[in-house]
Amino acid sequence: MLDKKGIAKRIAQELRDGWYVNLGIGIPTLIANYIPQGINVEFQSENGILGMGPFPFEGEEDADLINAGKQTITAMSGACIFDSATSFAMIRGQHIQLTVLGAMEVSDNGDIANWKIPGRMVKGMGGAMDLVASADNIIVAMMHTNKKGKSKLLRQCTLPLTGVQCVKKIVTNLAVLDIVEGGFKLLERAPGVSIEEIKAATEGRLIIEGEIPEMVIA
Amino acid sequence: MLDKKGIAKRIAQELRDGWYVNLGIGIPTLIANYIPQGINVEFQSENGILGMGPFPFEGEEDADLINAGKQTITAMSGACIFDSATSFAMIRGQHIQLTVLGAMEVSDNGDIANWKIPGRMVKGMGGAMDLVASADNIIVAMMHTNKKGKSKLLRQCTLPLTGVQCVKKIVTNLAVLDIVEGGFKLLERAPGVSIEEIKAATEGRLIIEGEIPEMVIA
Amino acid sequence: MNKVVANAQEAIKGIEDNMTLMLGGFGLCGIPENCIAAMVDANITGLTCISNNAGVDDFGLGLLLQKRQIKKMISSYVGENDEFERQMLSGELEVDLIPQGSLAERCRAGGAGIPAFFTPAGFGTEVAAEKEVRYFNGKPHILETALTADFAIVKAWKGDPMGNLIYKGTARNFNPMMAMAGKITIAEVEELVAPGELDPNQVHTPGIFIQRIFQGAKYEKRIEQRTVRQKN
Amino acid sequence: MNKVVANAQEAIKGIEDNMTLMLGGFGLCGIPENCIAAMVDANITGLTCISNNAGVDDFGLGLLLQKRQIKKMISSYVGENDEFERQMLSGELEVDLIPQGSLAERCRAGGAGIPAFFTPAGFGTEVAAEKEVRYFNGKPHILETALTADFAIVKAWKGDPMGNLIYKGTARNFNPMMAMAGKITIAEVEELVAPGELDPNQVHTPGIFIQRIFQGAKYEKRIEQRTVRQKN
Repeated sequence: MLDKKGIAKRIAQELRDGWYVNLGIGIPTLIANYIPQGINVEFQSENGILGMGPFPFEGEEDADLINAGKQTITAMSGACIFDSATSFAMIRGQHIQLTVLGAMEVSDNGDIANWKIPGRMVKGMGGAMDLVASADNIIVAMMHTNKKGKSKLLRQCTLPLTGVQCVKKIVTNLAVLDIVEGGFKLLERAPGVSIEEIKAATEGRLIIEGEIPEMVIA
Repeated sequence: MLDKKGIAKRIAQELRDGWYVNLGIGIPTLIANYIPQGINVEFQSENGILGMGPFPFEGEEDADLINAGKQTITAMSGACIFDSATSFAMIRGQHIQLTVLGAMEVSDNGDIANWKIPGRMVKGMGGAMDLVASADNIIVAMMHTNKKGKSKLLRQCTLPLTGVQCVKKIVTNLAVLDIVEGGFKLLERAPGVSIEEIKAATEGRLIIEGEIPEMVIA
Repeated sequence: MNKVVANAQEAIKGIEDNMTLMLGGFGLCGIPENCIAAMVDANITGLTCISNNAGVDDFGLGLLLQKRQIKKMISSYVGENDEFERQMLSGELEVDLIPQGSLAERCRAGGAGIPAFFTPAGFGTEVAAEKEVRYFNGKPHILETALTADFAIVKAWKGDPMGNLIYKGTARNFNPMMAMAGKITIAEVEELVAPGELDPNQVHTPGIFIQRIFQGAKYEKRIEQRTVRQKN
Repeated sequence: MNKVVANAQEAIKGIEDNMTLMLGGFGLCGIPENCIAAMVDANITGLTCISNNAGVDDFGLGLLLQKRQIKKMISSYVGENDEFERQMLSGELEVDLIPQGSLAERCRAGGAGIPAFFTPAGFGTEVAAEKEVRYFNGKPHILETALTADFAIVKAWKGDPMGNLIYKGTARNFNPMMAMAGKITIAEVEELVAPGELDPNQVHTPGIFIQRIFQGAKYEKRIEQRTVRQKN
């Protein structure tokens, strides 16, 4: 089974040289720490920066330089700054090659819910609806089950949707799955995780064809 | 009767302090030379500058600093530069208080034609359609009749339209007229021009009420 | 063209109860601190505030929320604010949540004279309820309309008396679009410079969009999430 | 991220007959001189060119027109070009004339994933023929759709290997929107600088929109209307 870092490491393997990448809050943010050698990517933060760098050294924080999670950041050499309309022009106009975000639920046709629990949690969708409606290449990074042990990979989402039929790939603590016609197609098992465990943790339709290899994580 | 400079001088009297103004090619361009004392206006050129200044001194021309007529210009202190989308955001978003442009024909309901003579002249509308469709305050500066002596103030335009029911005021070599419900309302006569001459040169409906004063031009 | 006013108190003159305001900023970054404080003092109530976020409990728009001066928020993300959540869940506060990109584009559209546009964001979700759906290139889009405000209040780094503005870093965010969309737009700046000091080529917001400008005092610029790494 | 190519010849690789191009510039100001020359040499034909103007007889897009390499122009103003007028009136050249603001906004929309928007420009004119009309606030608007291109070719003053661009003066014009709307966008710059030399705060076109960049040679920057005043 993977921890959050492991999920981030596995997703980092999906990065390709020259890509622009938008990382959501939570597990996705960790991916920046595990970029494979020889791969050059640039991170876009939807509040208006391309070429986001690591956190600043203590004492060098700048209140005017934050990411979409409101964390203090730095700018890489060659970075650029822009307004929110231009930022979402990049997103909506499909200039970003990969979007990784967390989810509360994903359904086996690619619907995603991650912004609202009616009557309880009201934070808003932020940029998530723009991201999922626009991106061609969306990976969801999340735990396979919620804190109560219930599956987050469902036949149908129960929470208000963020987007429909948009998720292409999911990396969880248990597995890597693609969303294809007919359901979640199991591609890889997390180290030490059996197919039975994945079946038990997946409520939506699960497609298992042939040998399912164990993930290889450096 | 006014010459082109006179038309420009008369329109300059319409300027109010603090206005942003877009001047079209031809007679309108001349208005910049006759801004009344104590009045501060800024000129917008739709190719992307606010705070357009006079022509450069000889030898100081900059190929990268032109107006919408492709003439070399200068920038005033406090000028700013922007792209064409932002420029037309200013125009369409009604941030400009006065637009002055030339016309080939104006009808007595405020339609204007100034971009095309089918089969003969094909220059394109440039920014004129955006300007006339957007501006609240449009003055047309033109000669009352064309080179063949035919009226340019018509019951109905014969050339392809640039915009409909948008012109508010016309200043010609013969008169100042507002466009109101029912036609061209004569406001002022050019120096030495009789009402009969204006009637004869106006094909569209002309409204004449009370005494029509002669223009006062400094 | 001199649009300079003395201070925030003078700048907010004319903002009345029940008006609609736009306020720049993302989180606490790039917010018009001085004008917010002046509106708290002035006790203006019944406000509809268009702002990406709603501040935190004790800063930013949170200060207006605490005093119940806001009737309705139009935002994209309102987490990290307990008082907001309490007022919203209890029904005291109306809230209209909008995808962040649609919010930015709707403000720009309002300022640019584009009354409506199609976007894919929100199709198939609550956000699309009662909105027109149309397919372009086989992909569903919804029709979103422009937003404008009685007053827009933005914060910039530098500005000149004509209202030309330059922002710093990610404090730019929503400020440029909101500057375009106010019937009256107020800019507060950290430094008011003389005409001609800003390079025309580097102005972010052309002065034409600004009606009032002043140099703000004592910017706190609070950091919401102070994250650092260690020197090794 | 290094997008640098050696020169215009290399930059235009992949531009084929019958493709749709966007070309930045207003008149002869801010046009991609090097790429135009390279396309003349390469004899690419049947092009659809989206550009505010069509150059003059012997410069800018006029060079491609002379060699009959252009099948269709999508522009707002095409005066000052006799060969253009001749080809258009004789029917050799297809021409789609678009209001300048709609042209700019349609390019931006193409780059920004906005498939269509409403604008008042052109209502009641030829331009509105067959377009949807809708009233907003009592005012008629027409629906305009986004423009994109197989290649967009822009000209900037300075650029870096990531593709970040800074324009100079009114040579900016259509370049930033067209840069957004190309499936592949080529930037030619007067000066290619090292990464980090451009202030992130002052970049006009973020590098994400650019796929290829090179430092152009021998810019003529011809002036179309040399107007001067006398020193007294």
